[in-house]
Amino acid sequence: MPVLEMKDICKSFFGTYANRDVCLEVREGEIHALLGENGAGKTTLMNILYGMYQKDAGSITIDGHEIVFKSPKDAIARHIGMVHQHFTLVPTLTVQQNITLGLRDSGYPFSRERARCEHIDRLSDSYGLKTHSRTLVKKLSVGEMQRVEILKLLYRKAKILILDEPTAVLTPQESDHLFAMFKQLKAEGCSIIVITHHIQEVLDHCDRVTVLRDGCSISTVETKGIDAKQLSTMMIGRELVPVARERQNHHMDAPVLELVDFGFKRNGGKVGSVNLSLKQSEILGIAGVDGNGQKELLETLMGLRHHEKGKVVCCQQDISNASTAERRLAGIGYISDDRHRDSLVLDMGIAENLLLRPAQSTTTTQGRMVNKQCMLEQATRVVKEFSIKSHGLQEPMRFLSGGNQQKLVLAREFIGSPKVIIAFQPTRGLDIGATEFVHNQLLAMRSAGCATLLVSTNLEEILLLSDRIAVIHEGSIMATIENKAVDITRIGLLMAGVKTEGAAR
Amino acid sequence: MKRRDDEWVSLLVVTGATLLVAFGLIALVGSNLMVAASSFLRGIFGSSYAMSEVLVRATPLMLAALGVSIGFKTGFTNLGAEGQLYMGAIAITATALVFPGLPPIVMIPLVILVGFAAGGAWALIPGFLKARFSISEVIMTIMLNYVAINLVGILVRTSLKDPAYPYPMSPILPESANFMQMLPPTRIHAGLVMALLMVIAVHLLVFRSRLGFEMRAVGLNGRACLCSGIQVNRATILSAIAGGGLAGLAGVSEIAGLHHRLIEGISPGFGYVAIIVALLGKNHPVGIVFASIGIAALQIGSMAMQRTAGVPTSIASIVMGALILFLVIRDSRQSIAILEGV
Amino acid sequence: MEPIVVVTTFFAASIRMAIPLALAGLGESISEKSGLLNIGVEAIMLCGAFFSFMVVFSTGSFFLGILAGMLGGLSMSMLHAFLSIRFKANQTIVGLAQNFLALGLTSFLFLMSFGQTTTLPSTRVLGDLPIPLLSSIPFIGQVLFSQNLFVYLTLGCMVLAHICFYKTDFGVALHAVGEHPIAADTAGLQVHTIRYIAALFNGILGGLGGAYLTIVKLGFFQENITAGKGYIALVAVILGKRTPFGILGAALVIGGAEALQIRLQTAGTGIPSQLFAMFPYLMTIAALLLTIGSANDPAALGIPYDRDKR
Amino acid sequence: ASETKASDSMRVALLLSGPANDQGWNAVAFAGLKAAEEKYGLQTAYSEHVGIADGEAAYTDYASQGYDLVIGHGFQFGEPAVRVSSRFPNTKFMAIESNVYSKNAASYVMACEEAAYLMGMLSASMSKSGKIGMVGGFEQPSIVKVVEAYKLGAKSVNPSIEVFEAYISSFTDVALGKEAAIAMADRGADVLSHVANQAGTGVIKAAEERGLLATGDSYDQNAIAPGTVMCSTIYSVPMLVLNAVEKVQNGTYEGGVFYLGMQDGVVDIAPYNSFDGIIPDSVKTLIADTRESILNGSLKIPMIETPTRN
Ligand SMILES: Nc1ncnc2c1ncn2[C@@H]1O[C@H](COP(=O)(O)OP(=O)(O)OP(=O)(O)O)[C@@H](O)[C@H]1O
Ligand SMILES: Nc1ncnc2c1ncn2[C@@H]1O[C@H](COP(=O)(O)OP(=O)(O)OP(=O)(O)O)[C@@H](O)[C@H]1O
Ligand SMILES: [Mg+2]
Ligand SMILES: [Mg+2]
Repeated sequence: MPVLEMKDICKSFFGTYANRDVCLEVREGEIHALLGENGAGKTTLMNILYGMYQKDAGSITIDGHEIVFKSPKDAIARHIGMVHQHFTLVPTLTVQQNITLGLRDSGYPFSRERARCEHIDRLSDSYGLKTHSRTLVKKLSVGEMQRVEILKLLYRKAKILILDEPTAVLTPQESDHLFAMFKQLKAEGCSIIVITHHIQEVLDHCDRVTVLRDGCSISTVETKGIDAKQLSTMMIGRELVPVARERQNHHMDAPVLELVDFGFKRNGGKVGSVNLSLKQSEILGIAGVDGNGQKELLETLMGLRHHEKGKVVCCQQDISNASTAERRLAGIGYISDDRHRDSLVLDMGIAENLLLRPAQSTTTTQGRMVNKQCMLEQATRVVKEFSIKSHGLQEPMRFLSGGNQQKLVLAREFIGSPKVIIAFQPTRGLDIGATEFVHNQLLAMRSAGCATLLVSTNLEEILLLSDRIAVIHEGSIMATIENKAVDITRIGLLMAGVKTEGAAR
Repeated sequence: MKRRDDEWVSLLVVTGATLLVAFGLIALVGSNLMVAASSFLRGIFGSSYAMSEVLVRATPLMLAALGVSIGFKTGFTNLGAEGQLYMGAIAITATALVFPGLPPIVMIPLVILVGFAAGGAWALIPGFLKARFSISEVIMTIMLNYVAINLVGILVRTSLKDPAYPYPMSPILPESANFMQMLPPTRIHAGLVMALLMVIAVHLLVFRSRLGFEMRAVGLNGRACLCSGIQVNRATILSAIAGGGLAGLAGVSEIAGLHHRLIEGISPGFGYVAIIVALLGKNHPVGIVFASIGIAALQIGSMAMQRTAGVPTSIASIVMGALILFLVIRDSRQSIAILEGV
Repeated sequence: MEPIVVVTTFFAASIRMAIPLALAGLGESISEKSGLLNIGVEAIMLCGAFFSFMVVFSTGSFFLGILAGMLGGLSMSMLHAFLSIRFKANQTIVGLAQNFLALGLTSFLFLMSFGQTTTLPSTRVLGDLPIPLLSSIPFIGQVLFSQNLFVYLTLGCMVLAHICFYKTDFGVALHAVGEHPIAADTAGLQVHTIRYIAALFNGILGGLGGAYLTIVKLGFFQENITAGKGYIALVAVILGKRTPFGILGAALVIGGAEALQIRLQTAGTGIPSQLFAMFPYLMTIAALLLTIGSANDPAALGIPYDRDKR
Repeated sequence: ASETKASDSMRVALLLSGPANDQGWNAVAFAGLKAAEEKYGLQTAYSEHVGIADGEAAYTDYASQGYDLVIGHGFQFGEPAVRVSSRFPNTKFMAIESNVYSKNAASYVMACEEAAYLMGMLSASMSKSGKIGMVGGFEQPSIVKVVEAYKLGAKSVNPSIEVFEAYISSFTDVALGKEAAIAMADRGADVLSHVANQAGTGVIKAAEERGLLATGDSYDQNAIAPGTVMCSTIYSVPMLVLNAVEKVQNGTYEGGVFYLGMQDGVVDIAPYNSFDGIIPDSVKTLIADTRESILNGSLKIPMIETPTRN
């Protein structure tokens, strides 16, 4: 008997269906994958199960009893737990406070910090989820936050665990570790629902998979006896064309971007330091486990954090102490890893979001006024070129899917034909179709002569796109290697901080 | 179409509810309902003078509310329009008294400029402190209101005092600093024209100009602007200055158009009511025109009601509070659903 | 006059001035911690002041009066919470509108009850309640332990609030709801319920602050008796960074500035009185400048929580 | 525009800057209007809370409704009266305590200083500590002249008397008024006086609470604290209104600044009430004699309108 059965679930927002007659059945002790394009309705379905959204129609049965959840509180009481894609942790509370938030254990209403911390430590030991229960969540890396989210479920004794794109922020090793832990939970009788865009993960680790498309459930299949091709066809209705990186030969000698002894402050006060140089038509990939200073490095490079020491030269121009605007004007484009926070004004439309760049670099401004005509023409062009799906140029970005939002960010950064693109996790959270598009665009820019600094925790992506690969660990570059016949184990070791012989520059 | 109908239905419901409150209270004090209602309407529409008074009162409200709205767009919560208005009033007084001989053609632009600058400078203080040191502008602006009001008190007793009289007020300003009376005997003056021009200017600034775009973007997502190379602090500070300047113009307009001298208490809380006007007008210049006229009419009408029907002003205060609450309820998305459900 | 007496009376005066600010400020800080920004503290205090006076006037019972003050404050804070939560209204507009509403309502009801009169309806005031032994400690005894019930009540509330904020699950929940309501919701907290509870405290404490004015300090009610103290309480909240003792400190600074300016004025100087009137505000600005770089507004302050909207 | 009086009774309107029940300046005017209405069969109307911005509109509205006499109670109503007066030649305008006039608009100034002088004498005579206090509202001529005359009166009795003075920059902040009085009491003042309207009530309450003596202002304020208020100044607005009404009726109302004092029955002091037996006869005689000299013109109390800080 399935532990969970969702039948004919319907949910619409403002008249359009997010879920239409979706069915999902999860058995006890299985890892069940949920697959689908951006906007297919995966998150919506899980939010309904977790009591965040109220379904319009359909029924949910758990252990044979039909249930109605008014809020997550009810779901938690029935031992359901969910880790959202955008973590739901309070940054200004400690790990322990976040994990025990809303619980009433012994001693209520007083917080029994010590007992709770001990309990958390026991849990984290037995599942290999290393944390410090007394640190503030805002000091944690993304990976650590995810561990806290999972501990939150375990602390609450969840029997059905839902994870929305948990691997999007993890390195392959971390992902493997995560799935290993799922297997342990599975053995203890838990059921796990995982949303993911990585088909390989589904095939490697999951027992069954349900595919959603356009709000409808296409089918549920066993992962044994199905291959990646079949799955992606089920998901996007076509076959995926693998991205190919051709060799580029016109590398100029003079570097376009050069970081000399470039220092940046990391969280916790440690100072990282790197030397890097980028040539025209080159993609330099920086691989590394999340939280090794990538974010700080890039934000300092963009002038968003205090410049510590060293020099940044872009096209023979020293921009070490330049403002963000000046750096952008010098020809640097920036794709942040958090598009909602750093890249988009969600309440503005497509057209206006394209204006989000230094005033001097826009072509749609005449004098001090914005040329509306020009602005709309530009937006129309971009929407067409990047095939952005929307309900009009003025539709707030909020209502676009993540994939389409990301396309717009790319489009904007590419408009001014930048000399350098800094791309930080450019495909995080995107479905395979959108990912394919982004990769193609980055390669197109490369062909056009643009130098790209690609920072990603996704090693596959790095290997696929980069001409050279640098590995970052604890704020410094361990080694830089040409991307020909690279030794994956060596990169793995470098990422873990183990230096090996033969590191070439 | 249905949507439009709902708007009207809900507006009717709001009007009805407000009237119910008003009539209930008036009946409680034992005033005659018909007299009260007719005097309210007469106070607003009764004569061309009455109607002009509504516009006279709407003028400073409009200017100050425009100022407040610019701040709100950038996320600068400017509760200091009252103080900025008084700074504008001080500025025009001082300027006109220092250069009494200037011809109007020089004087008028000068006092407008100086008034704008004074209001802007007063708002620059919290604007700068917010942008540079992230000090709460909410408190800062409230505190600066008190400071400005007391500053007026000091000035009209010292350097700007009329030496001919013992009263705490400035001398009458030279004629050249007076705004034109447009339709005598009504008190409508050129300040109204200035306010309407400012509506257009603010509309252009906020919705057409590059700077206005930056201001709105900063208000909606400052972090994204920072990452995009938009000068966030510049936008914040400029919006503070522009907003304060507009409130300063409200002070200029009151002095140059009505009082012709600086005296304490020229603003019966215009700066605070302006916040409500801005919010009711949805921070949109055109919305503000209607909201300021509406609120002015409400105030003028209830004062007339007090004069004729003896209805206490406290009822006007209650009705104003209630009306705003009803409007707020109406505006919330859910309430439309509720009204539909009923 | 002996210096020690000057200092004692000054501190006693500062405390008297600080009590209503501290009580109302504490209430507002609870509300703000939960994410509800209520600019209408003035309204809460005014209703507290009015209803407590009316009940003491007609029943003579301070107990009932204090209760009525709390209920008066509650009526305003719960209205604000209801409109902010149920209707997701703009919290600033609601607060400002309530200030108009309460000013009108209390003046109106006062007029209805007593008419236009030149005889001031007044009551006894709650007397001082020196604490045995403690009150005989030199200086401290005079300043702290020879006061009225409300002073002890305020101190008690501060201690309780401190414990509640930093030692209990409710404090953590309050913080979570104001900082990240989605996180609180997914963790199983009832965001709206907690906000209503916060508004409840805001009303009770603000109502007490108002009641202090009428039934402890003055013994009568008059139109607009709070005269802007609600706005100053908002200042104390920010200055005190929403911590109970911070707010108490801020209230003492503001109250102390007020007490000081009056004392300086009676000492007879040639300075214009408006400069003295400005003094407390200038002090506040100065104090605010000292908080440079430590803005700590709850992230969700003033933003309605809507599950369906991400 | 208005026609000539159709009805038999005269119509008089009054503009007040604050609430009619402020226990002071406005209350006394309102009471005066009501008394005049009863006595002379007038038809009356009044407006509260008329700010400077609204004065002109209020005058205009009453005038266009055909009121015969429109009175603005406060100096700030002078200018608007003059400005409106030319448009309504058939209406008479009046501003109290102002100094401007036109053909049909007059300023009536009450010689409040005469009563205040007597209050100063009484306070100084009754003070045991040699220190008395005076709390003013705003620093403006109508208030300053009272404070200054009070000081002169006190000094005439006891040249070495110490008079504490403070302007609290508010007519409404009762709590601040009380605090100012307490500050003075803390410095040893044992008689407390005020010219602060509503806020002055706080002064009287402070005196009552401390077991000190007080004097009232504007009307007999003994009822506020019967065991505390020895005597009060009286500004008799009915007399003022009568004076004007009579002139309007017999067609002699004209522009100008008119000073009305004790001799005209407009200014006086209240009875001692329960203090009749407490105030020594010598003091009573002294005050009665001084009052007599003011009445017969042999003593002229100077009108000092800017503060002379000692
Ligand atoms: N809060 C919401 N308000 C309105 N519409 C929503 C909301 N959430 C989801 N939708 C709608 O539901 C559809 C499905 O969204 P959902 O988040 O479930 O997609 P998803 O499958 O999780 O996509 P992704 O892979 O990008 O996470 C969207 O296209 C959108 O139209
Ligand atoms: N407030 C909203 N109103 C309407 N639709 C929304 C809203 N928020 C999200 N959506 C819809 O939900 C869908 C998924 O949104 P979501 O933000 O989860 O995208 P995503 O692909 O998961 O991107 P990300 O990786 O940034 O989360 C989108 O198609 C979007 O249209
Ligand atoms: Mg999703
Ligand atoms: Mg997604």
